[in-house]
Amino acid sequence: MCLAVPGKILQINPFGRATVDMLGVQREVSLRLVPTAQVDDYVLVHAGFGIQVIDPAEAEETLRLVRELPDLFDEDLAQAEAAEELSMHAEPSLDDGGAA
Amino acid sequence: MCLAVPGKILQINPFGRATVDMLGVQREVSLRLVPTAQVDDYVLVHAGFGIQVIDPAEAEETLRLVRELPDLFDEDLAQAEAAEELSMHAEPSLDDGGAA
Amino acid sequence: MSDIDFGAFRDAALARRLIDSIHAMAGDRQINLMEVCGTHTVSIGRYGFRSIMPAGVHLLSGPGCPVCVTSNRDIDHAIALSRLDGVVIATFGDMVRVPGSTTSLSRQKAAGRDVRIVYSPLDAVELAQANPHLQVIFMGVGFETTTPAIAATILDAHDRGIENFSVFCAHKTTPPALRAIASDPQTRIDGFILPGHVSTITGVETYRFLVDEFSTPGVVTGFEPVDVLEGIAMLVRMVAEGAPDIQNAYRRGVNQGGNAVARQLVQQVFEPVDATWRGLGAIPASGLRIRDEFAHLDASRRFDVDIEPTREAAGCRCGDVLRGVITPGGCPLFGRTCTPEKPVGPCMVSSEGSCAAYYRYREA
Amino acid sequence: MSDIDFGAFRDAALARRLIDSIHAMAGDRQINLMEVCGTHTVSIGRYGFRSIMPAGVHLLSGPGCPVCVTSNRDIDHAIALSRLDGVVIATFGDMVRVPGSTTSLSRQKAAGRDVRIVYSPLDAVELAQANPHLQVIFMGVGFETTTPAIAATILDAHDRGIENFSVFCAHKTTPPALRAIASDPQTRIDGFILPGHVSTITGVETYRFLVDEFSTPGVVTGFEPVDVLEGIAMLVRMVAEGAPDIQNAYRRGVNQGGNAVARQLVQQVFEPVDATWRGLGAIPASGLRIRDEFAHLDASRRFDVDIEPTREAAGCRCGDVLRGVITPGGCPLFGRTCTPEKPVGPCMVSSEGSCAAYYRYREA
Amino acid sequence: MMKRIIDELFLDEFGSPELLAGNDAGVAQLAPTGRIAMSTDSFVVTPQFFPGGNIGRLAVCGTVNDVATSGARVRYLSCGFILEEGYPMADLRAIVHTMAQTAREAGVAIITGDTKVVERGGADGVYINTAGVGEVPAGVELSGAACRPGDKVLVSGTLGDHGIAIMSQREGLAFSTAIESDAAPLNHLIYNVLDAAPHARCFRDPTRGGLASTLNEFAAASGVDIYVDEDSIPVRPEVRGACEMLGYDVLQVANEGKMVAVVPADEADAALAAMRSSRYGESAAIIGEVCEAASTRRDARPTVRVRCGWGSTRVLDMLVGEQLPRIC
Amino acid sequence: MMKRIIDELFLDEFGSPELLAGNDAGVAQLAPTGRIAMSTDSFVVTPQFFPGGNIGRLAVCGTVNDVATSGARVRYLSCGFILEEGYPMADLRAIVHTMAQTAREAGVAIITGDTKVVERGGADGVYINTAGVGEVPAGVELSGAACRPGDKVLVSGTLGDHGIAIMSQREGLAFSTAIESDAAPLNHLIYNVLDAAPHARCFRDPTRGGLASTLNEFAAASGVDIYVDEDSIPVRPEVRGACEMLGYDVLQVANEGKMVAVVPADEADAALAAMRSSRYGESAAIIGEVCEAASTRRDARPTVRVRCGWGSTRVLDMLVGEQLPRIC
Ligand code: SF4
Ligand code: SF4
Ligand SMILES: [Mg+2]
Ligand SMILES: [Mg+2]
Ligand SMILES: [Mg+2]
Ligand SMILES: [Mg+2]
Ligand SMILES: [Mg+2]
Ligand SMILES: [Mg+2]
Ligand SMILES: [Mg+2]
Ligand SMILES: [Mg+2]
Ligand SMILES: [Mg+2]
Ligand SMILES: [Mg+2]
Repeated sequence: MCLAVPGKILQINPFGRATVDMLGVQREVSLRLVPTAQVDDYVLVHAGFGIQVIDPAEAEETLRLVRELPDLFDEDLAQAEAAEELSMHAEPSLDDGGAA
Repeated sequence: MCLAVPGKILQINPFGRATVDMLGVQREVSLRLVPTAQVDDYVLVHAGFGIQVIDPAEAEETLRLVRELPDLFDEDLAQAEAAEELSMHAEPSLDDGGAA
Repeated sequence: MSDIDFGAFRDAALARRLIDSIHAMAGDRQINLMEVCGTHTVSIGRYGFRSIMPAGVHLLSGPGCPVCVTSNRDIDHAIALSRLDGVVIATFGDMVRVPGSTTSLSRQKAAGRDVRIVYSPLDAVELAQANPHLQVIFMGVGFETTTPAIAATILDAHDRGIENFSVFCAHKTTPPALRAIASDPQTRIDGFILPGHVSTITGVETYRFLVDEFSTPGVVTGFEPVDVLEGIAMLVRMVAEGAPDIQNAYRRGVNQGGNAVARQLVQQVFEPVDATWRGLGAIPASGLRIRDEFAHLDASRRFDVDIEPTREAAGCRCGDVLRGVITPGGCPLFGRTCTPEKPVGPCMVSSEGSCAAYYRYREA
Repeated sequence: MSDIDFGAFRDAALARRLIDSIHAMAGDRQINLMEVCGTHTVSIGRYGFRSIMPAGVHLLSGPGCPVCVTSNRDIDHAIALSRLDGVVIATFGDMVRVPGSTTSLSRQKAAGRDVRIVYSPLDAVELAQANPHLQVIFMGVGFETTTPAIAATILDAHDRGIENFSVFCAHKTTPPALRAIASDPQTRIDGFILPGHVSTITGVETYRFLVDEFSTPGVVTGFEPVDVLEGIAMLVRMVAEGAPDIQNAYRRGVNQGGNAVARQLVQQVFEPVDATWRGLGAIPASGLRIRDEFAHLDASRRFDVDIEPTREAAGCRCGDVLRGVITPGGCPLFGRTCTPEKPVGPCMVSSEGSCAAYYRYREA
Repeated sequence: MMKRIIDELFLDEFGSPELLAGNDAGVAQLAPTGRIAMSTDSFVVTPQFFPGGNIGRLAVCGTVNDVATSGARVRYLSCGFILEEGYPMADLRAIVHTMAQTAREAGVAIITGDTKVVERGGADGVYINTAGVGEVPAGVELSGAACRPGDKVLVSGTLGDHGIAIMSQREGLAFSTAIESDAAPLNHLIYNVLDAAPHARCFRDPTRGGLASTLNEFAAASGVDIYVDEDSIPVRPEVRGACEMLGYDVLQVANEGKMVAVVPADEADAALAAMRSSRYGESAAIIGEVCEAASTRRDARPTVRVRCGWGSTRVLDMLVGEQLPRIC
Repeated sequence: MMKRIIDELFLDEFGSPELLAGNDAGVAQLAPTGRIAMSTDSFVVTPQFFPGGNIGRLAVCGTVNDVATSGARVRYLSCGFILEEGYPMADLRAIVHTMAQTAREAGVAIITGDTKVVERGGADGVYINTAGVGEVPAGVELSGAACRPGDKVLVSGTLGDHGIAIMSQREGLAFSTAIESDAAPLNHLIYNVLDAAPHARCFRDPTRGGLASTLNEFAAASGVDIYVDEDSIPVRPEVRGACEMLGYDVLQVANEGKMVAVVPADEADAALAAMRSSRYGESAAIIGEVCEAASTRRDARPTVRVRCGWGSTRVLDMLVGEQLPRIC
């Protein structure tokens, strides 16, 4: 449920609306749910409404945590694994019809 | 104005209507204006209404009068005339724009 | 009841006898005959009779195309009705193409209005019954032949209490128009080919005034080749003999006294009213109005609409054509800016219209 | 304000680090994780994550597709509204294809009803303003993410006095459904992937009861590959460590406290009501109803319609799928009589529906 | 799903190897004359089913006949459907079945196709476009511009049947009659006439606008006048009756299974015999002739005239706009 | 009258001698290879004008591209218009002008045509059908059934441009973007690839249903699996953005100026270079390969899979029904 995409506020319009750019796509969006949003802020846009101002520091922090994970990955091994997964996938273990 | 075609009454229907054959075309027609019309009568049909029962004797009488006219007609002469009429027609005498 | 030999009325040999007799009787005389009825105009065109008349016999077309004589005001009124939400205009075929002041019903249809063509007013009533959420307005045009059918339809809708049907009435009566033409100083008509099916209703004596007041003969006749030619022959004979009379060449379809049942219905539903004819102007008591008793079936009283200001087509000489003052070729627009593809005036629209018939059969 | 590097959340190298870490932590454990949100279901399918999980980590789909959990009764009600003359139903894309008891909005559309797809409820209001002669009914479905937008729209229409707009409300709230699943004896969920955008509104603490009452961990996360994988990694770690908690892997889009402005608007316009969920049955206080103050904007009160008798699709096990009791492949109809081309149940309709996602990504 | 069912229906019914190959274009064999003839028409008739046929038969016959007028051996058709959402599948099946049957009758293969479904109200049920190709035999050079004074005009049968059959189904006009649409593939009739009258000038199917339009097109293209004798034109009595009732000129009414041919005078009898011995040509007739354009006329455009039995003539014009019933 | 004005417009704009001859079929010259390719499509797009083109450009490109996928030299088009009464003549003029321009660009001639005007509400403005023919050079045998394990899959440029450009104009979704439809005639691009990769297996334009449908068609026809690498598929950022906003899979979005080609591995680089040096092929890429069908799978139907950068795979299915925006 609830597809929302980040959009950058290009300009604030009358009636609490704003023009927002979502990866090159512009649309008018209501800021009624994010009254403090400013031009150049990124907001999460859902069904024509901004629902949250995105926090760039938190974004960076999340990425930093992931980047600090050890890199266990071996390219060749991974491909072999993927191929194996694939044939496993042909008879998936969940296919018994029950999850529990 | 007032296209009407002869139609033969095939059957009388409820509500003062009749099924009429007009040269092979059938349609339901109102007899409200010709209440005395009977099956097998020919009626003049206009806009879905019979407007007159056609009198066969009068039809025959009209034809008889015409048939008794002298036959002045000569086939070859007539064709020559027709051709002549045609070229006259190219510059019709009424083309002056006034009838009187 | 024996079958009638209708085919004989198209018999070429009989037609030729009549043509010869017309030539013989006409000699070099200049004779202007006017066919009053648009259906005669079409017949004469389709049978090519103008091409085979004696040089002096001219067949002129009169005010007998109901589409042609309908005033711009009436067309604009119907168009205004068509613009109402939920309204369907039902009418006869040619009516939809006639231009009013600025548009036509068919252009309204192209713009999304609901305009339908019916063969009979009865079909319009059926349309109303099949579509109870729509208001069906039948636009009635036509002369004495048609008005009894409309009267019967109105009575029928009244008796059955049909609530979503009404009639917009633009009907006219023939004799006042004939009188206007006969008395017009600009026209010189030597004889009238009188309308067959109008006479079916009115009877023949209605036209007696042409002889009595204008010393002009008239022949009621039908629409088959033999009928039309016999009517012409009888007129030419009367002109040649100087013995004007009102005669009936269409006895199989026209009783001397007409159809009294039909006239009684018209009487019951309609009352005379002054009417405006395109080309002829206002003629007293030449139109019909639905009586008050049936006012609820009168679309012009039931629906209040704004009608656009009336504008006549600049340069169109339909009026002169309808009065026989000019033939269509005398109109400077004929065949140039005015063609059946893009008619300027109504006479170019209806296939019965003089201008259209002349254009079609290249007779201008 | 500096630009955010959204692209990094799709970075393959980062994703691989997370996948490796999941494998390392999961070992041979059997772990059932349920993604509650349909958008997570779609992401997991599109990124092919099931193909690359450790053999024991099972990703199950929960009741988070609003289209899927809408009851037949509500769909039938919307269909009945669509049959009213002059009514337009506006709704989100997938909603139109969901079958009710006997038909769907899209089949109604094919039969001539006016059903339109909009991106935003604001577009539905604009539609109403552009078509004053039509009644526009917006069918609202969705969870906490969507309801504030609907609330704002209703307030807006109310303030502006728009008379031809109303909302048919089939909205639901997430926590009661989560509780129903967590307490269902037939399901065994080891951790919940919690809905990112619902949490944007509700905040994170709403889910604390999962830990407190069921000792089940949950992670709120976003929808990019790195987001989803990080959520899974955090859950696997908590399962492996036996330390359940509610954590937030989507801090850039979800404040701990959620969006209070949005919740206040919902509060103002809606009140809780018992609601029927497809598959889960009636759940107390799990739906929203428009408050009496705005009754004139509530289509279910404004239009009185006959709703057809409710009939459930025979054999459809959507309910069990939504509760995680079976995966779609466990439904005997899956891929046989039930396909996205001809869906039997709603889970096959929406691209977020578990059955559709499994079919599409061939994961049954 | 609808789309897949429809695709399967087409494969089932049309079943040409070219179509079954399932590529975006059908690849097929033509006699390598190096000259092809190609024609297209869209069919939008309402109602889609009418006495004597349905829109599918029209769609095949119309294009087969148009291609055949060039003298080409008609080989392949393409077929594009535009369907209104909600159109009954049973009706579509019937239409497609008729198309397949008619294509077999004509000896042509439908080798490529397309289907679009538009929203309710975006079409009136179903519209069908067909395009056709055939190879033109060496030496065959037919053209409406090739008519010469002295040539004879033939028509392959009774006029007006199709137009009146359709009209009888129209709301607001309803009448009943035994008249059926004449829709028929006439390519073999043309081949036969070409064998018998190798110097034939041109063929044309008098569809919309009827004989009147076809002859006016010939007259204009060739710069000639054309005369037809009204009494020689075959017309069914019921068609005549319907035309009288509605105020139509039968010479302007549409046909879908008739061919007009212009041939040199000395091949006219052979052409007539070839028509009469062809299927769909039993009532063929010689109806007129080509004349020098009457250059003395003020209005110099080439003209078609009808001669009536009593010696008069009238001009026969093209149909302008739609034929509307004339009542009053 | 409308009809005559339209006829004149077509003659003016299209102006091929075959059309100007005014007969019911256009007669034209083909290289006498004896093999022709034929295809047809109807175009019913709403709106008729959109960023980057109009329905007329689609109508020419669509059929040119379909015919060209057979390897045929595309020569001739037919063109059938269905117009809604009251459609603005200025719009029609613009569309017809675009068609003429596009046909010139593609090097094809429109040699026969048809126009039908339907009642108001009988069409959504204008629908256009085109059918096309071309001659297939000797030895060229392309087919979607010819893909072999090891073959490479190429696409001629960025995906999704057309579908998103259209979507941006739809009522109820209105958004704005710089994306334009990619509609383009690709016949010369195909000729170039065929010159460079003479053993090319097949071409197909990924129109409705996008790359997903095209590859699934190839897989099914050839009985093979196909793998594509998600990261190698060219997609404009704005198109990606619009797809995220609307919940679309860009691989299912329609294109009107892109070509998918399958070629033997050893000709793949040459084919890529040929695409890149062609007009409309600058962003071409090798995006995947053909594999043996994985017969061990329970569900044995040939399958298309997407490989993601982190090593996972997912199945890429055909689009079912219409793509609907997904919001919640
Ligand atoms: S030719 Fe046209 S403009 Fe002239 S009188 Fe006739 S209808 Fe009027
Ligand atoms: S596969 Fe179809 S029938 Fe079975 S549970 Fe899913 S939606 Fe219901
Ligand atoms: Mg109206
Ligand atoms: Mg409705
Ligand atoms: Mg054609
Ligand atoms: Mg044709
Ligand atoms: Mg033709
Ligand atoms: Mg196609
Ligand atoms: Mg095609
Ligand atoms: Mg195509
Ligand atoms: Mg294609
Ligand atoms: Mg045509």
